[in-house]
Amino acid sequence: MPAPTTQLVNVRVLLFASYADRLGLESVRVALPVSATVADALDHVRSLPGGERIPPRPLCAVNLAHASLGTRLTEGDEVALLPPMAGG
Amino acid sequence: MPAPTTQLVNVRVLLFASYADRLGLESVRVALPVSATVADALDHVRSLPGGERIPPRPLCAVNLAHASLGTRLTEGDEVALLPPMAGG
Amino acid sequence: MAFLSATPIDPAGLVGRVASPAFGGVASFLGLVRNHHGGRAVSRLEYTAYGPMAEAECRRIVGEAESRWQVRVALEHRTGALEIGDIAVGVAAAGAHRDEAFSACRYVIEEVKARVPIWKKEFFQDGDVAWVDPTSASAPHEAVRE
Amino acid sequence: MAFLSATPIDPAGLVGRVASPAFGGVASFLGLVRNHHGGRAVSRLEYTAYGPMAEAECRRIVGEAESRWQVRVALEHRTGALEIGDIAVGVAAAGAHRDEAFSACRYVIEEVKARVPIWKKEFFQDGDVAWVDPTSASAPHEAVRE
Repeated sequence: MPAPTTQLVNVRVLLFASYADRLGLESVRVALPVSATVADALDHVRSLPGGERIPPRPLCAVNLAHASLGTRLTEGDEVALLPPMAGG
Repeated sequence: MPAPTTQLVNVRVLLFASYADRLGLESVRVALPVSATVADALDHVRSLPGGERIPPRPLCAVNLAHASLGTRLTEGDEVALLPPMAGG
Repeated sequence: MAFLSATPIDPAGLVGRVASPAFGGVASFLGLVRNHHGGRAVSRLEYTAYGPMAEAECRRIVGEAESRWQVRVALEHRTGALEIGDIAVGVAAAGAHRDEAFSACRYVIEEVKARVPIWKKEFFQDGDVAWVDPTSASAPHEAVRE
Repeated sequence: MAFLSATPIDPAGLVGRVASPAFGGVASFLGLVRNHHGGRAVSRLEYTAYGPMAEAECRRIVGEAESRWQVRVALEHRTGALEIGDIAVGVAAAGAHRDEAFSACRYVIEEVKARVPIWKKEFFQDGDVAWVDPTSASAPHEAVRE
């Protein structure tokens, strides 16, 4: 079956640790316009109840690698919003 | 018994590793004039057979601590001539 | 090889994985769970990770160290519940020279702290529970229950 | 506590001697017997020390590190015959912060190499035997039998 032609990109946004606690969410599915960026996915999450408690410029990742807010998203991307890390 | 009055200080000079090999000696007793220094003890050792193969300014120790060639010696001191160290 | 471990880290095992007859020096670092933080008594803690990314990021960091210096690096980070004194993270770097071993070891632990998505929830003796935020100097913790 | 040891060094034992619930980081260094030196294959080696001075100097070095940084330091150096891969020297430094632990560990190993009267005789696979002279760049070894 060919991939459906669409004007939207579907991505999954993961939240962790304090961010997950603040929204009571660990994962959100978001449909964004083509040419959307990480910043657009973030805007969506920050519009959810409790979302204002995510900082305006958190650390972000796309597909398991650090990414900037300007990174373009494509269908199926896994976006992650990362609180300040505390490993080690 | 009071310490004997003497015009000499008796010291022991220890040699290690390559220095001991070069002289075929690990320890030498030396009687030096009062106010003698480590340099005087070294001069004595370097005057022994094979002693010219001890460098003119080796690392030295007196009584288990690093010392300079100018260190004054007193009766019973243990002087050591130390080849380049290779610990670690 | 997994970099995240739900079971205790064995420091001798880390060293054994990098030691080789060609390498003269092994520098290592162990991060232990301290009994205090910000002047308050800690009783235990929990590490949670974004697992697949943490694995990928650890692999990248080790690869960077091994291409920048002539070293072999082992890295392991705990997840889950830890007690005081437990090893939270272990790094071992073997090199032909100690300078490289130290540099690589230090690089890896600094990059792990900066880049690997792992979070720490501290349980204080007074009953408080808080996520550790190393970037917040004035308020080192964010209370979990606000 | 003796700093020189005629029996194998146990890295876990070194770490255990310095680790404490107040300290968050342990940096350590192990110096291993390499199978080569100056491009030649080494089969084994022997360490000889000026024992009483080596003990005194190690004690001074550890004391210096412990007063300069907030750390606890363990140090052990082998004497006698060692095989390839054996641990020749081990240093562990525990501190409240990793910066101090790394600095102290590095300080101790550098000072040990510079100041502690220990000498190393290398037995090469080709049958040569030589005292190691780290200060001699052009001729790293002095043949024992000249």
